[in-house]
Amino acid sequence: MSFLVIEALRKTFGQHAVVEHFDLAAERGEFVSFLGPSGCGKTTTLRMVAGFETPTAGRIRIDGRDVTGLRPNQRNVGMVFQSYALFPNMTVAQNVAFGLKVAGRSAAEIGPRVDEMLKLIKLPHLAERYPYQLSGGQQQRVALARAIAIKPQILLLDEPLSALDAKIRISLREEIKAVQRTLGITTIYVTHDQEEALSMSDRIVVMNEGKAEQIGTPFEIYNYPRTRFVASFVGTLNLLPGKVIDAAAGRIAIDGREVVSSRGLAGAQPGEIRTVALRPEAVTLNDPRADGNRMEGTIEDVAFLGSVVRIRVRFGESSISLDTFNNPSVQPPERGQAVTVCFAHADLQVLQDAA
Amino acid sequence: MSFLVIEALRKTFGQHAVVEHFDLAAERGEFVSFLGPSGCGKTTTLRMVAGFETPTAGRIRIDGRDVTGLRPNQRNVGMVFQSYALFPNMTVAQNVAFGLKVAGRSAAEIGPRVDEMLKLIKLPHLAERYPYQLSGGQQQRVALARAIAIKPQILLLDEPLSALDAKIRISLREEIKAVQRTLGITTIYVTHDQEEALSMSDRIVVMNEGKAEQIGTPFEIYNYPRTRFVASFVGTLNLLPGKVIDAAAGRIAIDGREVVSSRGLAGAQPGEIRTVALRPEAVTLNDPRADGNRMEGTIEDVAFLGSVVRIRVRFGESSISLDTFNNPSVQPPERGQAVTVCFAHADLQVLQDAA
Amino acid sequence: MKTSKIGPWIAFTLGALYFIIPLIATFEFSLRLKRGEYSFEAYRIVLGDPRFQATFGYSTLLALATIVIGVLLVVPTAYWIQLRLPKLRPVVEFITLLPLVIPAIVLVFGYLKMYNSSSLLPLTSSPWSTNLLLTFGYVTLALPYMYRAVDTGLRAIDVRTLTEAAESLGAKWPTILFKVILPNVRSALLSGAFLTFAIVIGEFTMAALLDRPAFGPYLQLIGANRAYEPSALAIIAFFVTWACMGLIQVFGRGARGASPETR
Amino acid sequence: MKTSKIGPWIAFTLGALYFIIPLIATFEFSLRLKRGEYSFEAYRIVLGDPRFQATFGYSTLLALATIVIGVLLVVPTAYWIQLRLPKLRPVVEFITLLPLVIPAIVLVFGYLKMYNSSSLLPLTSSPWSTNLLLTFGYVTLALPYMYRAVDTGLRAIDVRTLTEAAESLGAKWPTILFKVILPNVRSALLSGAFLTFAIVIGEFTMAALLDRPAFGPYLQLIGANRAYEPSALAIIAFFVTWACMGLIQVFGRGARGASPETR
Repeated sequence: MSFLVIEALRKTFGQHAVVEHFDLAAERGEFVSFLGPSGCGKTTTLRMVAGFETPTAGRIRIDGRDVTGLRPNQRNVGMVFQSYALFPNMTVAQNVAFGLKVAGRSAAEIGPRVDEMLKLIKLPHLAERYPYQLSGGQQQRVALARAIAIKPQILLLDEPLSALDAKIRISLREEIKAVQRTLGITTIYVTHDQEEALSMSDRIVVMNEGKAEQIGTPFEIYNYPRTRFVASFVGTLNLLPGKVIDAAAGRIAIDGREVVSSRGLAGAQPGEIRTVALRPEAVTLNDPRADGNRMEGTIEDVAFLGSVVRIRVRFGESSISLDTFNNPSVQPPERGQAVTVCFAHADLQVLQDAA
Repeated sequence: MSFLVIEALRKTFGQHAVVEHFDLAAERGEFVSFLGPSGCGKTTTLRMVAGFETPTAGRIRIDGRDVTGLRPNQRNVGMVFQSYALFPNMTVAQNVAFGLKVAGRSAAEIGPRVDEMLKLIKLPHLAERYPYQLSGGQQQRVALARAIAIKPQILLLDEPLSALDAKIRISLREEIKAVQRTLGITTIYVTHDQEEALSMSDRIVVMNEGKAEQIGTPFEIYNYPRTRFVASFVGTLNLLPGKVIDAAAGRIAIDGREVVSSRGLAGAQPGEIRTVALRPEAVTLNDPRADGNRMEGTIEDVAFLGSVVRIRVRFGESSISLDTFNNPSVQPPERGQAVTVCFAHADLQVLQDAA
Repeated sequence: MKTSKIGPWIAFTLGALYFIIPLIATFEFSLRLKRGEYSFEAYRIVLGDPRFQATFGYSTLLALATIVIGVLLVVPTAYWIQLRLPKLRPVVEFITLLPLVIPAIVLVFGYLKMYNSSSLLPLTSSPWSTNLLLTFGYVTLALPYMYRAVDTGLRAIDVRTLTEAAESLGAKWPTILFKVILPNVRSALLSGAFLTFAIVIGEFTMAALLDRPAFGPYLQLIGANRAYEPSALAIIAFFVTWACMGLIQVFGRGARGASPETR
Repeated sequence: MKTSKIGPWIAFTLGALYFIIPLIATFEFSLRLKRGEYSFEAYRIVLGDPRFQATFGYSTLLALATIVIGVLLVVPTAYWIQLRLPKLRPVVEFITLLPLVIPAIVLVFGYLKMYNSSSLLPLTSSPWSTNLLLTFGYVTLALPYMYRAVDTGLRAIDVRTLTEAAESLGAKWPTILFKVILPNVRSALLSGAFLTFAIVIGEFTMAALLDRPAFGPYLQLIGANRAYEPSALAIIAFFVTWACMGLIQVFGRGARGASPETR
């Protein structure tokens, strides 16, 4: 049996169901993210695991023990909040020691454990500071140390990076992941940021309107989204209307230009309109070597994102975004330039639902 | 003369200089971002342009007119705030019309202008709603419409996307950019998010501790950072210690492995330690075609970021991060795998300062 | 978690009883003017008393004057403090709290010394000017409540950013104050006004010391000389204030409904 | 921008004068007991009066009792309301405002009717039990200030998340209340306590109606029968309350200095 088992979880506030039909089985040491837009129920689900909300129906088991009816202080979970929630009247060391003191550990045990935790989050020199003397990023690292000091069975993080600057967000996400991996602690991480979820998780639960739309590895979620919501929330898929020419041969016309998909057009009638999907990184520009589909268009927009340059190419009614790596010796192309976009037959997905 | 000219701007609060030696000349229609960590003075500079703060010293000229001593309501600038700042007692249409009414325009003029603005931000159907009935993203679009309805000479945006969810942030940044381009309005955009600044701006001012560290196009800032701060704040550069072997030939040893830089090692003595910099997107993995530098190491970490997979490869003491595009038909490599990293001689920069 | 909800309900119930039982006792007593039966006779007597009508009218007038002066004094001050001089806020809060802790008696002594008929401003020399003095006394007394209400209202709407937004759109001070700020603190203002009204109606010390025909001294006079009528008056006074408080709640709720925080 | 700073300073100065001039006039008058020279003779007489010492001591004791009962009543209620029953907050706020607008006279009538010597709880039948009744009256009177102070203190620290953080670390209610919540609202508590103290010291109506030897009635007695001593007493009362307010500011500032918001 899995380490954390959530079965048929449901939570309603009055008439409104915030979480419904939620099932999850996470293994010991796994890092699972709940990803979704605001109001999708991800935080409520996390709070039910923590014990702050009582489920309307369903079971939660940790390591075989049913904790559904237990109070938060009986569950042995570590919680990290978006607002840090450090105790303002205590120093960093006292904050980290709090859970150990409550558990009645001896001073001889608490001291070394606190030192160890502060070393783990790389802030041993700040032990005697008060929370208000720390930056947001430092406060959140202390909150992490405080949560894991009690050796919880499960670590829960509720949008821990949302209140921080972009740069600190990235470095802290690597640190949290490193700490989690070092300790091998089973973790649930709530976020609305797809990049956070993709880069940190072993598995992602994509949530929408209280339901888990898809559960899978980042690779699966990103490359094989099962619903249209997942496809559009995770990543930046090109979605275009295509007119079926010959279903058997996979021939389809996008804005009058014929392309081929090798991924199946089963059952489609000629002349039918279908949505085709194309990942921006699957498309190359003016690549003479590429065999496969080629379409000629005009560059409409160029967005320099850093290591990646995202280019939007327009063809009459439709447009395709494509990603290329930044090359310091070549300036990005200009808007208005005529280009040929190339992509493999295998990369053109035809979605099942009618456009 | 440039449209917006800021000369020797300085602002002190008591003893503390928040902005110093700030010079900028922006052309008509240009989109300039102020990028930097919290407390770097970027918002204070923007507020001096808006007239909310009085400079301690220096001049601000808009279209040749010295506005340094003018009150905000005499400057004809449009301002968008992080907290939206819509008037809660007015509908969307009344909010957008506010500046026009204040300017004493006739109802016959205001009506069509408000319609036009609401069409521009794609919310014409919400004209009669109140701000509290809108989502954050919608509120910020209304705030944008309100700011540009008065046809300001300059549009100022103060971290307009910081309060929004990741997904909405990206779509709204494209919308803001499109509106700005359509109207050709000179714009200053304050942000701490490098991706926002890189993707939207014609030019970026990277700020640190009250000073402009570098002013340049996103391409220049990202590929040719002038200071170590810019290099580390913008993008994710690999910085490694290298031991000079032969300065003339550009030969240098990283962790005992010899590599070659074609970008100059002038004046370095053999045996000297220098910092070498390498962009993650300049590095490829196991590329048989690549000529140039090759180093063998072990994969330490794999972060799936969506269209890009970031892989960290370890060599004894150092490690190199590299970016590859996601390929749906190939699973990302595993941690612990032995690999060869390849990069061109021209991509290895040797920084001037000693490591 | 469910068990822990009982505690506050008990506290709430005890608190409610603490106020309600004396009230019911008073009400019950006020109905006993006619021997052997419950009647509203005491109320009929009290409401028919011309002194009741006169003093209640006088106090109402003074309360309205107090509200007008208080609003004109408090709104601009609270607004400017919040906008430009946040560092002065503790000082101003301190000053607005003073009337709570300076006994009314001290204030009145000060006024009497300052404005007696031989001083530069002989405000106690005619009834009209004594009324003015009493009004100023009431303004002082109501200041803490008015200031708190307005300040809370202003804080809830991020005055600073709204002002800056209006300014950058070309608006000048009058427009900002009347079109942007006031409409958004209207309910806070009303709540402060009703509280002021209730306080002025019930005030005794100042009116008595300045010898004005207000409702408070009348209440005490009746209280000292009659048996059942004071209870009836107390109940009437209670319902007047209760109506004021009810209106505060109504307006307070209306404001909350229209503010973005409650979404 | 600089010109607009004059407005609030004028308002501030006028406000200060409004309080300070009567005070100075009172002080000046209190020094004139000896004809033709300024002296502290009035103060000597007042401070030497055994009734002053007795009533001031009595009121101080009652104030301390009021503070203790008030804290025990208000802190758990405010905490639970904030944590579990935020919907009850307007109701509780309404209740805590009642004493402001129910004239003290109504409350006391209610008490007298309820607790007279023939009732179930004959609290007015002995001095000791009347003291208890007066203390409860003072608790009622001080409730709005105590509740506001504590509630504001609790709001400033995000009670809910701190409680959840402590709970997830295994803490039980006593630990959470005494180790996490109370240390962070200590200054709010002190501020409420000092305000209560100042109010009880200056209160007149309740003490007079219940006929207890408190400082307020003594103040009125002296005021009605002497010329210069009342002014001296008013000044003393003012300084006592002023000292309380000063302590509020000190503790208030200490709290702000240690909170993350001011960084």
